[in-house]
Amino acid sequence: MKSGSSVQVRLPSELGFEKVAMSTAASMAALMGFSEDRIEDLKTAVAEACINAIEHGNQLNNGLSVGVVLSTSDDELVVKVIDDGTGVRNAPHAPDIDRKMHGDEDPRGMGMFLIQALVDEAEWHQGPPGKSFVRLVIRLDKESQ
Amino acid sequence: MKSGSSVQVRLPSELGFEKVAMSTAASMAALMGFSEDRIEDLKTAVAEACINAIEHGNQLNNGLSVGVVLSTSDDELVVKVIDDGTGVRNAPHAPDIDRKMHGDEDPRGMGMFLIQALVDEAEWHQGPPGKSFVRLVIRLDKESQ
Amino acid sequence: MQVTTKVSERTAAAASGGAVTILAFAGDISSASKDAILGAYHGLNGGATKILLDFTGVDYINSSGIAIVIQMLLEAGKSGTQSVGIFGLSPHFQKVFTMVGINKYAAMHKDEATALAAA
Amino acid sequence: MQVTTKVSERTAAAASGGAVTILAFAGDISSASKDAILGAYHGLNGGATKILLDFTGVDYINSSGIAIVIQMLLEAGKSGTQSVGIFGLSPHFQKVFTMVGINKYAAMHKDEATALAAA
Ligand SMILES: Nc1ncnc2c1ncn2[C@@H]1O[C@H](COP(=O)(O)OP(=O)(O)O)[C@@H](O)[C@H]1O
Ligand SMILES: Nc1ncnc2c1ncn2[C@@H]1O[C@H](COP(=O)(O)OP(=O)(O)O)[C@@H](O)[C@H]1O
Repeated sequence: MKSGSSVQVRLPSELGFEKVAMSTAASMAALMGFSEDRIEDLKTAVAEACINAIEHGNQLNNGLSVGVVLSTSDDELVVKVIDDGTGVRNAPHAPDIDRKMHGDEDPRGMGMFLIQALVDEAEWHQGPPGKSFVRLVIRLDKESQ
Repeated sequence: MKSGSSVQVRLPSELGFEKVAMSTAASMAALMGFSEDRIEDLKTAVAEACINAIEHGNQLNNGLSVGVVLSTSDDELVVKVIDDGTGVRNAPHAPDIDRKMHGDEDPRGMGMFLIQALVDEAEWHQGPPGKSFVRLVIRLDKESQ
Repeated sequence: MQVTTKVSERTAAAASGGAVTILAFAGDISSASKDAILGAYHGLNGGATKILLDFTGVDYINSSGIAIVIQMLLEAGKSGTQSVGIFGLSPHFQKVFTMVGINKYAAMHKDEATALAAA
Repeated sequence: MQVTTKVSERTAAAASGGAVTILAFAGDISSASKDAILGAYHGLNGGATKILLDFTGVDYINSSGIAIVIQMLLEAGKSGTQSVGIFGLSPHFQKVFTMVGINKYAAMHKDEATALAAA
């Protein structure tokens, strides 16, 4: 794979299609030689980013699609997940399982935390519609998290 | 999955990336409920179609990309593989293993045959650059070939 | 399109004696799994105090699905009598469940034998 | 980027007596496999008359890769002394190999034991 190759995917804003992006990303990472562990991490991060784009960014609007751009360089795979929303305002925060177990915190709200915990870099960008995205990076030389 | 959902992929014209399209198609077919056997058939057909688009259609030109459009309807998955060439003139023909084994036929030249043999429908369309494509169909009610 | 979750119930003998109720999941664990998972849990007979969740047949779990598991653990915790254990998760999802802290409220085991030995 | 093909050579005993040379492939079998496959084949010592190709470690094979296998069978046929068998293909690739007619020139077996029993 030449450094700089990129693959683009467009998904409908429909839950379930995050699995298609997940497979695409997994196979791209496999081509690059990432270990199975790291590929599993990437799969979960990409799935969560797509779910957020589908649910929150595009609000399940059938007329909008989610863009996924996978770009390789020598030692990293960068995945951008783009939606038509106005982006994320909040920073990811670690779930508090005790508060969740006592009903003091929504049992949900773990997606951004998992994304950030599973990849080497995760950045959320607010932009005009069609330009809000989260950018994920996994690096080949960092085989353990 | 709503009938009519579609996923689009753009690949670089570089051998190896057919595996990315293969994974995307496999996961879409799995979402639709195709059996593992049929998914294997589709994977090989999609890979061969992408290899042809990369090698013959786009002649490994880095500046061109291969488009893959996967569309679902109630009972079928349609995959179009689009390149920037002028399309295929020849019809697929069955390999003659005896001639190949005697050096009277190129050992290659099996891609189109396999595509046609493995899916329910395969049609090659010649078009202007960026509009030549092969269209593959697999049907849910036809679980055996 | 989300893949449906199938839940099947079976009983096994705990090493410490008594019966263990196993809820075995198959398919995906996502936001679409709420009725299947909580429905199966609510349908357990009142005497089920030792519960094991079997994820062996599951290969996709997302954070909305994990939230449903947490919801069930919360209800089990409230009951005051039920203990819940987990087995059959892949190493990746064992890590993910640990990251969100589920291991604090549900013992995680590699497989059924280990889970029953501890039950 | 194409995944490289690794080929390793080993010997085993044929049921009919004598030695069988096994070429075990791992990785992908594609147009990038030519040197690995034909190189390994050309490197066999002249006495190797019973050859088995082991595809157990292979999960992707495309038509350009199959063409290289045919090229090898052609050379083995020309030698007049070598017989080649195949094992370890998934049911899908057994079907594909049969569709292109390879089974006419190389016996296809499910696994190593069956292949050695027939060798
Ligand atoms: N792509 C996005 N566009 C707009 N808002 C988002 C996006 N992703 C996340 N958010 C916001 O951040 C919150 C936290 O997201 P997350 O941690 O993934 O948990 P959950 O999706 O379960 O709420 C969401 O509830 C939503 O308000
Ligand atoms: N997308 C395409 N664009 C142009 N020509 C094509 C395309 N696909 C196939 N062909 C032509 O058809 C021939 C047969 O293709 P195929 O059966 O796949 O075997 P192979 O690719 O091994 O030659 C190719 O050699 C090429 O001339």
